[in-house]
Amino acid sequence: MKTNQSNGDVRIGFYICHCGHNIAGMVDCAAVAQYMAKLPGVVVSRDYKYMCSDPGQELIRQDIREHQLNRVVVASCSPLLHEHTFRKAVAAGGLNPFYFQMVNIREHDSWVHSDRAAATAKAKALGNAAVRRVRFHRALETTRVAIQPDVLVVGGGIAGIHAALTLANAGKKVFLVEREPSIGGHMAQFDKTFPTLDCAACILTPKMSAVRAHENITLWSYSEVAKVEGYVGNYTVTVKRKPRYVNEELCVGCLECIAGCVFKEGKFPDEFNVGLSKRKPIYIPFPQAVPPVVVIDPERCLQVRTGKCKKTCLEACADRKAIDFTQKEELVEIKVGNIIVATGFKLFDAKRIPQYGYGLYPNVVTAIELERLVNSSGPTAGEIVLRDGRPPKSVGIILCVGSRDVKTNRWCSRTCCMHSMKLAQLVREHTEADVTVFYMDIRAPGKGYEEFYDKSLKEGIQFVRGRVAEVTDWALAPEEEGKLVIRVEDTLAGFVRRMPMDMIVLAAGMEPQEDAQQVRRLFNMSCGTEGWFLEKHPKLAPVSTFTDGVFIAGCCQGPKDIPDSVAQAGAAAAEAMALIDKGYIEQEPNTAYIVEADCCGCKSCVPLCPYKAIAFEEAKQKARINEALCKGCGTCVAACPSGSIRQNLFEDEEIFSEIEGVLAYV
Amino acid sequence: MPDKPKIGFYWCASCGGCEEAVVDLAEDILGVVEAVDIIFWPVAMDFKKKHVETMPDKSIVATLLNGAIRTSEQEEMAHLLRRKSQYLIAYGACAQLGGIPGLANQFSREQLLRYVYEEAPTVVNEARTRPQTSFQNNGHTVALPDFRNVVRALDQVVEVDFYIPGCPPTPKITRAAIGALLEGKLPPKGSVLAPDVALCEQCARKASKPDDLSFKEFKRPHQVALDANLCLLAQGIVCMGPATRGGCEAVCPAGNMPCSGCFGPTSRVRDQGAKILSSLCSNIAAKDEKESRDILAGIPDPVGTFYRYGLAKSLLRRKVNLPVEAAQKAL
Amino acid sequence: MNPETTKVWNQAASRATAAAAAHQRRVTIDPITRLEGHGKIDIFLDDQGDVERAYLQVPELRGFEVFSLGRPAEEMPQITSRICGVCPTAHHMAATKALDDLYQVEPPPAARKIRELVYNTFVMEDHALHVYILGGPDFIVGPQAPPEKRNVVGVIEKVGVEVGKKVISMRRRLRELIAYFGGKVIHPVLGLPGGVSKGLKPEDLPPFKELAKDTLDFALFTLQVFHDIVLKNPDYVKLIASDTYTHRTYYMGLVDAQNRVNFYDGLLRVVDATGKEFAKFPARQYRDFVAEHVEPWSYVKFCFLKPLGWHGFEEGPHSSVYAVAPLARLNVAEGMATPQAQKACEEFFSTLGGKPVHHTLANHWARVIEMIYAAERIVELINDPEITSTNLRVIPSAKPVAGVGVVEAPRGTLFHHFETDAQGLVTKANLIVATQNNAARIAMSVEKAAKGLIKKGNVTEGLLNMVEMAFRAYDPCFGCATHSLPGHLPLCVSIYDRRRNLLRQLVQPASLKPA
Amino acid sequence: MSDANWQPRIVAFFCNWCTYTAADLAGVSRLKYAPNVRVIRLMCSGRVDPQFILDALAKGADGVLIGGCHLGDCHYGEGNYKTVRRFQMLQRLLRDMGIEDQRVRLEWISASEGERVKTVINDMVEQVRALGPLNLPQRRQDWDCEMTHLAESAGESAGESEAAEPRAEPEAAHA
Repeated sequence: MKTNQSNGDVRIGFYICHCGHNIAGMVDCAAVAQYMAKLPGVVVSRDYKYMCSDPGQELIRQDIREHQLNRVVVASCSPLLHEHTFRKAVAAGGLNPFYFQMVNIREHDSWVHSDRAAATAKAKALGNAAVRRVRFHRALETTRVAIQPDVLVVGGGIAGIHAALTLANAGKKVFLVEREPSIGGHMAQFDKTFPTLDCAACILTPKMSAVRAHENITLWSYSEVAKVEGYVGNYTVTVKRKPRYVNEELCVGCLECIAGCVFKEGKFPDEFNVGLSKRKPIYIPFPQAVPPVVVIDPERCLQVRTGKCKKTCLEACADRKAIDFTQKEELVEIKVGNIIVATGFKLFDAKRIPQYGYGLYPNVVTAIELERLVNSSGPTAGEIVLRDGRPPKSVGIILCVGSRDVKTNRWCSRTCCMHSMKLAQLVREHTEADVTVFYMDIRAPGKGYEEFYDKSLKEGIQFVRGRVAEVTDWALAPEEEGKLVIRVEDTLAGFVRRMPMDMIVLAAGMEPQEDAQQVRRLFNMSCGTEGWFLEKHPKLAPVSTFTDGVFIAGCCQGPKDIPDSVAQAGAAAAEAMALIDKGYIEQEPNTAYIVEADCCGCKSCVPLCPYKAIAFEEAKQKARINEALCKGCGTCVAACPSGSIRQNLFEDEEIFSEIEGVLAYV
Repeated sequence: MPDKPKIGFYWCASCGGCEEAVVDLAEDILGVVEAVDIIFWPVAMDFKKKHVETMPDKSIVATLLNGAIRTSEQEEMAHLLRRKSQYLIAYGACAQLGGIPGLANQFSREQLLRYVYEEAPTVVNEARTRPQTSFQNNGHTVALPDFRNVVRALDQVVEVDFYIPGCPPTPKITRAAIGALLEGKLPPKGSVLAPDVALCEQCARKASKPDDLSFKEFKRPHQVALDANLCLLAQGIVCMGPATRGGCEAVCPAGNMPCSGCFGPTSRVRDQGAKILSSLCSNIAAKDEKESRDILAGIPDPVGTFYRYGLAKSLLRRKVNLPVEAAQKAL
Repeated sequence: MNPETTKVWNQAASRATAAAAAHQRRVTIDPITRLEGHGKIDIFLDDQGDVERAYLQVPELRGFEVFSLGRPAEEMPQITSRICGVCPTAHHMAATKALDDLYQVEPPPAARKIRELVYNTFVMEDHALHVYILGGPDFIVGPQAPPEKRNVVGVIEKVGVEVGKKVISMRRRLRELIAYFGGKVIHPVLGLPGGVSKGLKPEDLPPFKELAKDTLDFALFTLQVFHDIVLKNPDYVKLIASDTYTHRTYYMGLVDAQNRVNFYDGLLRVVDATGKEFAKFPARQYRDFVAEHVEPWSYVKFCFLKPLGWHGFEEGPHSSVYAVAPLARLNVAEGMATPQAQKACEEFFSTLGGKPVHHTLANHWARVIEMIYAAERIVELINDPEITSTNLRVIPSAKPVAGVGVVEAPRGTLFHHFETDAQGLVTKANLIVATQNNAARIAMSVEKAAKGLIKKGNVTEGLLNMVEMAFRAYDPCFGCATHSLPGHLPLCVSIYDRRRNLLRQLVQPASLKPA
Repeated sequence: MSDANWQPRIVAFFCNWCTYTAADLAGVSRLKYAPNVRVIRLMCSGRVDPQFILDALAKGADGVLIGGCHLGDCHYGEGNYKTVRRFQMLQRLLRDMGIEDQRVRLEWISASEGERVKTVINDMVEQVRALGPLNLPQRRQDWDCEMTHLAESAGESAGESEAAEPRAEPEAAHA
């Protein structure tokens, strides 16, 4: 199966990179270079400290000129990292960049082995394979595809909001899709934010209304992404818009319909107040909701459920006629070039740790519940009270509930320490209660955070170091009567303590969203085992994913606080803009193609293509691949029974020669 | 006929079908017979091995050899004829690919001998007598040749210049090949002298093949009434056509039976069986692993189905864990 | 000769060369094999220089019974046809019938008739080849004629160019009919358990009717030729009856319900040397009657009658050796199923002194009679209105266990026996083929010829012709006989003296060079 | 190579998006695993032509590992479904040809499962080590030594039959 490309005078330059000590530490680079020098076709074989450095690249350029190299192989790190760098260098040397092959001897060799001889042998084998393979390489051209400038932002939390605004302000059209009736996310539920203690609403609300007001932003709340097709620069997204039975354009948010509802009192747990208050079937999520319009809960509304209701809401709405029971779910299709996923997190369910008594003892509450209690627009208008209405005299806050715990979640949720200290201070503000914080380690790494910790100490908040064993109402001493007792080993004092409390607050950690897996599939992203969306590179590409044109921001990527989420959102927006403003993307020329003379027209390949790139031409009675649609997976190539489909960059003879190569060195 | 090009025919382990194929061609190669000097055709004329040995090397223009290689003597002749011929041409599936006898590469020689001479239902052989390479009986010594552990295609024994495929090759491609030979219009060395496009192109049923054959089940020819016009794959019948070199004009589908692959793969394929496997499996409808496994159970004998003719020339060549036994000992 | 004649003469000659080539390979004397392998006869002389022992040997294994294991049974007709490319149709048909038995299905009438049509066509074509090109020359040209004349060329000289033309075109047209149904004539694919894969379109019928008519004329013409040249020559008749070519053995063959010859189906009948019925059994019971004996000096297995046990290469009352093929078929049958053949058959026995005929060379005559029968069957079948029916298959439903199929190949009875698992994958295979049934008798003929002709160490070229005639009469297909062996038995005769030194080696001079 | 210092040689075909990236992650995380595996990068496990697997075994691999995205996660939608179906059949074929199941493995390893790369490779290397060398090139020589003396007697190099291996076969022109 020889082909012309393999013939002719092949002059290969081989370069092995020390990567400082990273490779040279485990692989005898000099020995590899000597071995490669003896292989047929190799004209130059060098080892060098840092091939990716300018002098390293210059070395390649020189050799191409001086030794008339027509093939280049570099053994260094992963091609996913530096293939482009070296292709550029090869091009700069006057060669077609695809006469280049990269060998991964760092991630796949020096970093993962501890036997220097074996690692060196492996490097030789991989190098041998690349040298054999590169003979068959051919000159290829990258193709450019125009980018659709609009952007889709998924998730209307602070991250999504910030990303949307950043892009919109830069003049990009943005679609912001939020599943809940209002944007705002978790931040909207907060009373104040650490460490500055400025009011969450005061800083968030303006951004929310800015979103609504912005000419470049199309806001679709109460909507979900149903389908994503296409590829970077050209995604086709189907958005499902759930019926809210209220016409957003006509509703002015006067809320009279709520008063008019046949339900005289709120009857159903209010999501925004995490069930601490009740709402009616027609309601507004919270006063500053954006869009500021009511929504009808289809599960609760008599009319929607049974069709039998006096529909007093309609009278209340009167001639505004905003309420519309005929609304149906609709699917809207949009075309965007980039997607920013900011779908956030969900709180750990404290019930999963029964010994803390959440759901069993009414006065055991979660941090977010306390957050609503202290909030002036909350269910108690800002009064911190026990279930029986008395103000608490003692409050215990338990940290790491569902974090740093092998039994639940291993990770640190990063915000609970600061969040709890903030709550502690707020409790002190609003009540005379003593506050005790039960912690394992106080983590206050952010700017002004440590100072905030000091402040908490100064304000007389007690800190007990130790993981709480249990919360019980079983009084052993008179002073414990009618109280909740925390049993904890004080690891500083070194003995087990029983501490009676009126109210206990559980700082529940963060978890990936329930549907993180579905969302990941939807956008073709990867997930860590724990379910946080995976960034392309933990350091160098923290907001990119393995799918070009899809970026991540906020807590969907992992627990973080508001400033970090906002920073990521900005970064994601910038990444998207970089692509948009370039105007096109270069496609790797790894497309498959059919040699017409060879094809027998058996059609075996036609149904295999996920992109419908293969068509059967009735006229010629042969199959043809539309290379513009081909994404280069190579499935059809492997499946062609007569070997008549080939693939650029992954030709059969290239892979066969690699196989030969990796086995050639024993 | 001194100035005419010298041509030779020889056979090894084959069924005689290739010889018959040449016979069926007799009238057509009449011109050939007159244009060349057939210096040997053992089945037809007498010639002594000595004669061949005394010929100058490469003095025979071309030797067409059919049959697989299983005995020392066949190897010996292959080497001799290789030396004496400018072109050595593997004629027919057995010489090109090992052919159906190559299926024996799934079994050891001992298995063969034991079954044939001891276990076969009709054998009466309490003494467990076995044919011996050298047998002596009150002073008479009679010898039989040793036969090899492995069935080989011709090019696994000697270098081959060209291949004429088929079981047997059709008159048309034989004629074309001999024509090309005489007119000196030969393709590059190592070529198979037949079209390099898979069979579907020549199949009368091609038009009836659907764009999407997602297999929901595989059927065996005896299990269904076969539609004489519809693509056999579309009927769930395993047809080797897509993975098989064209040239026979799809005679088996014309007989309303599937192609079994005797022309071997195209030049772009190294392992015919692997390729048809890849193509068939890729086109299975079921997503569920259990389901697809059940569908594949409809092909009960992958080796015999995908490597009917090509086992000896496949990438694996022979069942890998078979022993290599020494020649049968003399009694 | 005029140019026209010369041309046809050349054509015929070259065609014959090729044809003979394919067929004769199994009997041609091939000096290449002087060293090892191939078929050879080793003759050992005693102190007086008389023959002490002659060994007929065949080499090497292909192992069809073994590498059929694990294969789907329905592939057997395709796979086993590769046992022999000269009579693939016989193996294809035997295996197909074994599948009917395996799946307990009876093919629809049309399918059965198509099989019979194809099969008789094959027998006709194969017999014609032997009569005119392989065996025939011995008589038509004459055994005393120089070897280079004893071939189709000589035949044509004797009977004229027209015959050459006839033989050529008949053979081609008959093979075209097989190809019509089988996809290809060499290794056809029509056979399926419970039917055939392809039917006969009414519009395609006329040329075949034409063919059938011509075939019968040709068969009758052949009988005429045989009459004129052989039977009118008392020397030939004496030769046929001579003791050198006579063995008193058992005979086996297929017969129909009326004990008449049938190639495709029926019961197996065995008669003893006196012509008395020894056994009559269905194919499924073949194991009770047929057994194989192994000799250390040949790869071929020698069949004998199981109830009698192996008594060595014995003829006469103690023999357990039986013969198959045309002569045997006529011996076991009480007649022919078609009028013209029946007539010829009666003449055959009356001329040769009644049943059973033990003269090996009578096979040639019997073969001609079978040609007539085959031709008459072809005419009957092609004119049967049902032959164009489209009801060609019965889809098997029974659980496969074991199946045995038998047909009468041109060279004799052919057994295919397969056992399978519930999936229909072969777990055991056994194949007993025509020439294997004859193997013992052939070996005897060879030794007898040798002993009869070699006296006092005096070996002549004539010996070879005679030995070769003994061979040719059986029309042995060692391609088949050696289904576990390679497809040919060229012959090389080596004579050793009592000190086991090679006295001389006899080689058939080239007899079939293109003109 | 004598059995004494024999080391299993495994050829791996990893898809670019999941398993190859996971192997990179294993590297970045400095996980240590057996050095017996040589990775060949393909865009998708769907590109793994069964010929590659047979060829690797034929050329001396003691095992072959195919790594792809989990079902449902294929970067190209369904490439890995094609892979698993081919694999099911190929495994039966290999069994019939005397090659143990453990020598050819198909594993789904997502980009984040660097740890899994380590465990799978270590596990497979041990399994193959337990099975011992496959070393088909050597077995071939053993098979063919029964005829080498003929090549010599015919005054030819044994390499000649090698030269006739299909990889030396040039593109055939149409007849």
